[in-house]
This record gives sequence, structure tokens and C-alpha cells, in this order.
Amino acid sequence: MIHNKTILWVLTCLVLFLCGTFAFSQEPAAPSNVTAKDTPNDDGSSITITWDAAPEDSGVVGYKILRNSDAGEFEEVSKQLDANETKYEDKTIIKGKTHAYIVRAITDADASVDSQQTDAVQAKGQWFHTGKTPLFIAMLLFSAAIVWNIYNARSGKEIFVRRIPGLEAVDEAIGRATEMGRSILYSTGLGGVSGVATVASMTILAQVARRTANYETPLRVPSNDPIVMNVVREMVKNAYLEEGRPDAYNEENIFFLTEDQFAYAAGVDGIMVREKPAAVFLQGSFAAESLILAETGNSIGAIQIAGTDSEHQLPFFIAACDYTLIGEELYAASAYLSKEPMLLGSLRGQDWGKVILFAAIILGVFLELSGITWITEFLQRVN
Amino acid sequence: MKRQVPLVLCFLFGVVMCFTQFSPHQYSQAVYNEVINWALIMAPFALIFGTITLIQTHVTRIRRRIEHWQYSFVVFAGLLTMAFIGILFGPQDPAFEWLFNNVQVPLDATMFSLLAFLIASAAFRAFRARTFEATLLLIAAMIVLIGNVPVGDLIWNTVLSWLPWDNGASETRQWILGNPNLSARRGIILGVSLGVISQAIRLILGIERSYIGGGD
Amino acid sequence: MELIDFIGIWIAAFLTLCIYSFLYRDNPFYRFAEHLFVGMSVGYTITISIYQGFIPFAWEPFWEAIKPFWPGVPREAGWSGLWKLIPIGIGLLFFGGVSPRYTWLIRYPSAILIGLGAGLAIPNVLRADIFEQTRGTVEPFASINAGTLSIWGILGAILMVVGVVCTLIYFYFSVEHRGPVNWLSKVGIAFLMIGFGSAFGNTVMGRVALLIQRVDFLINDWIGSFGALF
Amino acid sequence: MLSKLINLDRRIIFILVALAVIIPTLLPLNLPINVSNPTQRIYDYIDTLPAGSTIMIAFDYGPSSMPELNPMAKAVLRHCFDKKVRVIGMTLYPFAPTLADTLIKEVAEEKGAVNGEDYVFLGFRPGYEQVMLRMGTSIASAFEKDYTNTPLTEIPMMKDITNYDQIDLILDLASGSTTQIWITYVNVKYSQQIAAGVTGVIVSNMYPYLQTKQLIGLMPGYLGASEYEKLIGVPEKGTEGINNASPVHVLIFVLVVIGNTVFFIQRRREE
Repeated sequence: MIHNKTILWVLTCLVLFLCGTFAFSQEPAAPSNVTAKDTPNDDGSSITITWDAAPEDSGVVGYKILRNSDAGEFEEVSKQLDANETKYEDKTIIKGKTHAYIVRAITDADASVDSQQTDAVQAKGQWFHTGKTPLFIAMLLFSAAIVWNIYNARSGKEIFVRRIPGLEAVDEAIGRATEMGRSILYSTGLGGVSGVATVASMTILAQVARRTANYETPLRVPSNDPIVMNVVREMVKNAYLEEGRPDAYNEENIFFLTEDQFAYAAGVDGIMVREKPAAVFLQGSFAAESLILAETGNSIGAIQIAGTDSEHQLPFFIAACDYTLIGEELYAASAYLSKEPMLLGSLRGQDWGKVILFAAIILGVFLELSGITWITEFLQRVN
Repeated sequence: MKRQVPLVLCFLFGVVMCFTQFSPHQYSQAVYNEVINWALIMAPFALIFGTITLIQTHVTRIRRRIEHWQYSFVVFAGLLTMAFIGILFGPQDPAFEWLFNNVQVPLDATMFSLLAFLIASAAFRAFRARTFEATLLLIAAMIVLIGNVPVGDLIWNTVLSWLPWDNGASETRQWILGNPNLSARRGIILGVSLGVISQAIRLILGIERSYIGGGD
Repeated sequence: MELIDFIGIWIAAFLTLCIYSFLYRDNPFYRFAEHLFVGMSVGYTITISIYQGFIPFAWEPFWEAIKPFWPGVPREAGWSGLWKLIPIGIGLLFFGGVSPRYTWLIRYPSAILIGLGAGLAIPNVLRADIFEQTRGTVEPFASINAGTLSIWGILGAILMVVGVVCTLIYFYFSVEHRGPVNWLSKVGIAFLMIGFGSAFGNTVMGRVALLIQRVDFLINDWIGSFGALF
Repeated sequence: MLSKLINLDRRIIFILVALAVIIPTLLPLNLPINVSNPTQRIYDYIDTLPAGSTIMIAFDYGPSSMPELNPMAKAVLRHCFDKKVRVIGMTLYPFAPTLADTLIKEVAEEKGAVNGEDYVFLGFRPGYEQVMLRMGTSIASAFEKDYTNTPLTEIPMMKDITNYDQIDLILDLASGSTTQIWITYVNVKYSQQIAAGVTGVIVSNMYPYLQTKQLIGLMPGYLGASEYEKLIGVPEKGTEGINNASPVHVLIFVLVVIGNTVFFIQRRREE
């Protein structure tokens, strides 16, 4: 009897105690507003799940994401996420299948509550990244500006180009080489055939070749890219042909040396000290070897005209060469020397681009100062 | 065939590659990844072609006994040794690695280190306060030069110890690099980038044809 | 020390000294090292471009695709390797350059490489250089607005805008540089000169580091190996 | 005399440069080093990491940049191993694996760090941004095995490391443009903390990122290496380097000053 009473007592206490604990550790609410959507602007390899943040006192310590495929069983696909997360990008989806998701809230007591399951979605790749629209618009506008200016220039409109210091020296250098009966050394740098600096350099080279053709001054071009070498050969041959001196063209003067940066520098240095050219042109893109070439050229007393858009090498050319075309001046020089409407027109187009940049910077400064950030947002980086 | 086809190819590849940069779709990414590799696949062919012309040049030198023709044999010896061992046994071959480490690496590093000498001689000759611009160049160069080593601050803290400003050399250096230097670089980069893009547009649209020998 | 390492150090030291002899003047030792360097570097690049470019990206996928034609070899990969015939075929056109009559064939691969480079350059340069640099110039003004920038920071931001704009004006080609344009472009030149000077001064350290390494090699490794001689 | 000085034969300058490097190599100098703020910030960041944190070091440099960047790598590795911070090494440069592997092993041996528990070296994979982006999803998808060909799944310390989420800092030791790419793809996209140690030549390219706080800190060339060595109290090759490099800097400075003095005297006389 007594036993029974005690048991009853104990049981009552237990029930009361349990009720109490339940009342205090109230079951957390299930994550609400759970959505699953195809991640925008990707290649169709992920789905983004979002949900509302749990209230601060809800006792939620983290979330887990569960997924099914083609209405099958639900399985955990994430490790435990932090309690302040409200978004998960599932990158492990199976392509071609539809997936539905459940967000599981986990509480201190290691209990958990599941949300309702989302609609099943399938991931798709997008053909156009909407975040890159500003980039796309800018590209189209700039292309239009360039093409429009080239068109204008071709239809005979005069285009002014400011004097570029150093270009007068081109004729002087060629003249001196002719007088002294020495050769001219021309390096197009390390760039490949699609580099802008290389193309600009080749255009200037063609102009130099036109002038040397008449004087029969040897024009030596050691190259470090076989493709560039081949294009240079064609261009120089053409220049000699147009000047009516195809007989003066010697293919052996334009040759491949090596692709290795410093072996190229060693080779060109060797040519410089042995052949003692009267003029050295270093035009194109250069790397650390710039100063090795320019100082050796200086030591043999050649007139040196350099030009590069590799901004790191500019200081060395400025220090060691007689004239240096700085950055964009190299591109402008090819237009200036060749007087070709296409190049002049596109130079004008680039200047339009600069006007837009001025406007963007000045406007941006004032807008940012007044707390409006849409210029920086427009320029925001997207991956 | 000689002119039109290359122009069309250039246009096609240009437009397609440009498009892949805007399109995250898996198909366009697959095209991008495939075509990027093509450049790597074609490189050896271009190089072998280049090497053939290099050999031609040196054969001519030897045949005509042009001054220093004997050294052309050295070129052949180096070229054949490396190419022979490398192509037959691969770049992981111990003999190839030994040659690379004991011949090519020291040559490369030594050529590179010549710059330490040349930078000194160039500085001595070029850094003269001839004009206002040259003076700016000179002063900026000297401040950064000396601010780069602890000696700079040592001198500053002893000679200018009466100033309430310690370690001025390295701090001025940092300010110059972070401010006027950066804005000049930005200016150059912006200008150059406009040039790069405009040239790329000209190439793709077939307006710039210098690479097929110029002319129309 | 192993004999092979010993020989290696001596060869390396000899070649190092050959190159340094150029600083005095051109001489047979430098000429020897120079020509050896040119030859070896070509051999090296060919090897690397074959083993790290051609074989993994063309030959292996292609081989996988044609394997099934071999008797007894199971078929694993798809036919996609056959695509590689296109770049291989185009690459072969480079050999047209060897004969003057067919040099124009090189225009095909060149055109492809140029188109590819140009197409990639447009959006990437626009984004990475133009957009980013412009944004970087403007952005500090948002911090000024938020009041989180020191007086020095504000001055720096203003100086930055002045520098960028003036430098760009120097690169403005289609107007005559007279009057105010001339003044602004002069300011631009001043910025350029300070920039070049500081970049020059800043490079010295790196170049000297290379020399220190060579000197370290000559003194510690090479002269250090003298002991092994006896 | 004066005109001789102003047109000094370059070979005399070459000899002076050679002496300025050789003499301190034989008779070491000992200059005081001031720690600059960007280096201090890297040190502080690593120093306050709790034991068991993980940093990733990218050895993105070739043999020609070893003199400047190896000492930095060593100093940071020592600091990490002392603080029981775990290190994941990797590289995007084809020529770097051998040099990085040798270096990590050397420091690990000295500090008694265990491969697979305190550090792991993943080796090299080609393609910059592809590798970085893949590691964002999972490190194992870029490097299924480490440099010694052990699958990552079998490496104890990689058990609880999946991607950048478990990495507290990426330190890029760079001689080229890799830092920019790390920032573009990993800082921007994954909000990963990035610090850099770079060669003296490219230091100035890094300032914009320091300004925008996309880099939490920066070690510039020998100077950065010597500063970090000072912070951890182990002066070594970086300190030696900065000491040996100093005389050349002073030499160039003095040469330029002499050149200009003579130039002015001469001009005065001509006037």
C-alpha cells in the first residue's frame, strides 16, 4: 500500500516536473516563408533556398537543409548552418532532376522542427548574366563611339592629333643611321600578336620600314614570338613593295630569337654590342628586361626611342632612352605617323571615352558626397 | 581565301568569346573552356615553326661565315640537347631537370640580376634636376628608394629628430606610393584600357587588318 | 657532396661569371653563354609546350576518342576528343610559313588567336580596369559622406581625383594643348613623373634581391664547394 | 675632373654595386627595423587567432622571387606553428611546388609540426580563377589529393575543412598578378579575409586594395620579411637581405646626390 502511494507520489512529481520543463522549453516555430528558387545568373548548377530569420529568443542554434530529388526521400544536404543564416545555395544538385527542400531549425535541446516542404524546382542555366547589363551597355556604347568616329574619319573629316614629343625623333634617328651607314634595331617586345601594344608597334614599324626602304638602311627585327615575326615579315615586305623597293627587302633581317624573356634579352644585347645599330626602337609590351635592353642600347650610343603601355617599365625607359612614348601615346603614335583615318578616328573615339570617364568621376564624386551611390553601384563588380 | 577567311574567323571567334563572358550558361562555358585550350594546343606548332626559322638563320650564318658564326654551333648544341632529352623522356626526366637547374636557371637568374647594376647606372645618369619634371622624378625616386630600407628611417630619426614625426622616410614613401603614384597609374591604366578595347573592336570588326599584311 | 651536384654548381658558377663578364664588355665567354642560353631556352619551351599544352589538351582526349578502333580496347570516353582535330589541323597551318608561297596560311591560326584575345579583352578590360579604377577613385567620397575618413584621407581622395583627371587630360589627343588644357596636362605630367620616380625607386629593392641571391650562390655554394676539391 | 665625375664610366658604378653587395654578405650589418602598419596587421591577425584555426598560404611565385618571398613564408609558418594555427599550403605556379614543399617541411621539422595534422601541402593545379572558385565549393574538388598523393579524405586535419568557410585567412605570397585574382574571386565572392606578401616590384599595385581594406595586411619584399622576422623574434634571411640591400640603396642615393651636385656646380660655372 505504502509502496503504491509512494510510486503515485513520485509519478505525480515526475509528470509535474516534465510539464514544467515543456512549458519553459517551448517548441520553436518552424522556419517560415521557405522558398527554393533556381539561382539566377549561373550555369544551372545550383538552387537558392531562403527563409525568414527566427526571432531572437526562439532558441534556434542553427539550420540544416534537407532535399529530395524527383519527389523521392528527403536527405540532409548541408552541414549545420549558423542561426543567423537565412539563405543557402545548394551547389550539389543533380542536373535534370527537380528538387524540393525542407529547412530544419535546430534548438539548444537538440530538438528540431521542420519547415513545410517547398515547391519542387529545377535548376536552369541562364544565357545572359543580368548583373553584367551595365558592362554590356558600356561595351555597346563605346563600340558605337569608335565605329562612328572611324566612319567619320574615313569620309574625309579632318581629325586633329596633338603633337607627340619623340615622334620628330623618328626621322632624325633613321637619318642618323643612314648617315653613319649603320643599322636600325627594332624590337616589338614580348607581346603576342593580339596584344594592342604589339599591333601598335607593328604599325609604327611599317612606317619606319617605309622610310628605311628608300635609304637602304638595314632594319633588324629580332622577335620573340614566331607569329609576330611572321606578321612583321609580311608588313615590312608590304611597306618596301609600296615604296617601290621590293629588292631592298631582306627576310633574314626579321628573325625569331627565343620565347624566353631573359634569353631574348641576352640575345638582343649581343646583337646590340656587336652590330652597334645607330638607332634602337623598343616599342611594344615589355617586362623586366626593358632596362637591360635600354641600358645596353645607351652604352653603345644609339638614339633610343621607346614606347610601351606596360606602366611598370615606363620609368626605366624614361631613365635610359632619349624619347619615350608613354602608355596611350604609343597607340596615338601609330595613328600620328601613319595618318590612317581608321586609327585617327578611333583615337577620337577613345577621347570620347575619356570625356565619359571625366563625367563619371566628377559626377560620381558629387553624388557620393551627397550620399547617392548609383554610380558606384553601376560600376559594381559581378562575377 | 587569303584575306576574307581570316577576317571571318577573327570576327567569329571574337564575338563568340566576348559573348561567353556575359553568359553563365553551361553551353557557353563549355565553348569557352574548349576554345581557351586551343591556344595551348596551337602553341607548340607555332614554336616549332619559329624554331625552323631560327635554324635557318643560323645555318645561313654558318654557310656565309658571318662574323661569330662559330657560336651558331653552340645554339644548335643547346637546342638539340634540351629538345632531344625533353621530347623523348619528358620534362620530369632527371637529366632534363639537372640541365634546367644547373644551366638554364643560373643563366636566367644572372641575366635578371644584371638589373641591379644597370638600375644604378641608369639612376646615376638620368636623375639630374635639369627641368622641373625631372626634379619631381628625382625627388620621388630618392624618397622611395631610401624609405624602402631601414637606413632611411635611421637617418630621418637622427638628422630630423627635432621633428615631432618619427619614421618619416618610410611613411613618406608609403604616402607617395599610395597617392600620387596611384593616381598616375590609374590615369595611365584608364587611357591604355580605352586603347585596348578600341583596338579589340577594330580587330573583331575587321577594320584593323595589319595582321594580314595591312592594306585593304 | 655528390659529384653530380658538384659539377652542377661549377657549371652554374661558370655561366654566372660568363654573364657578368658582359658588364665589362662583350667577350667570347659572354657570347658562349648567350648562344647557349638562346638554344637551350628554345629547346626547353618546346618541351614544356608539348608536355603541358599539346599532350594533356589535345593528344590525350583525342587518343581516348580513337581508342575503340584499336582491337580489344574498351570504349570509355565519348567522341568529344575528335574535336581536337580542329585545333591540331589549324596548328599544322603554321608550317605553311616555312615556304614563302604559303606563308599566308599562317593568317588562319593568327586570325583565330587574335579574335580570341580581342573578344576576351573587351569585357574583361572594361570591367577589371575601367570600371574598377573609376569606382576606386570615386568610392572614398562615400566614406567622406559617412564621416569615416580622416583629414588626411579626405585630402588623399581629392588629390587622387585631381591626379587621375589631369593624367587623363595629358592623354587627351584630339585637342591642342593650350590654355587651361595645357595647364591641366602639365599637372598630369607632374603626377606621371612622381609616379615614375617612385616606381623606379621602389624597384631597386627587388633587383638588388636578385643580385644578393647570386652573390650568395657564388660565395656560399661555389666558393664553399672548394673544400670538396681537396 | 668635374666632367669626368659627371660622365663616370658605368663600369666603375658596377664595381661599386658589386662591392656594396659582397662586403655585407661577408661582414653582416645590423640595422634597426621599424615594423610598418600593414605588416603589423597580418601579425596581429594571426596572433589573435585561437589555436586550431586554419590559414591558407598560396605560394604563387617562381624561383626568381625566392630571395624575397621565402623568408616571409618561413616567418609566417613559424608564427603559425608556434600558435598552433594549422596551415594549408598550395600554389597556382607550375614551378613553385618543389620550393614550397621543401620550405614547409623545413619549418615543420624545426617546430615539430606534423604533416596531415598541423599542416598539409596540396601542390599545384593549373588555372588561376578556376582553382579558386572550385575551392569555394570544396577544396577537394580542386585538389582531390595532396602533394604526396594522399587523398584529402584520409588527412586528419582536412576532416572538418570543406571550403573557405573553415579558413580564417588566405595569405598570398605573390610575384605577379595572383593577389588581384584572389581578391577578385575569393574576397569579393566568398568574403574571405586576404593578406599578401609580395615582391618589392609589385608593392605599389597593392596599395589600392589595402586602401579599400580588401587586403587586411601587406608585407613588402625584404622589408616585410624582415619586419615579420622581427615580430616573431627570429631574424633570418629577410633581415639579412634588408641589411645587405641597404648599402646598395645608399650607394645609389649618394651617386645621385654627387651627380646632381656636380651638375649644379657645372651649370653655375657655365652661367
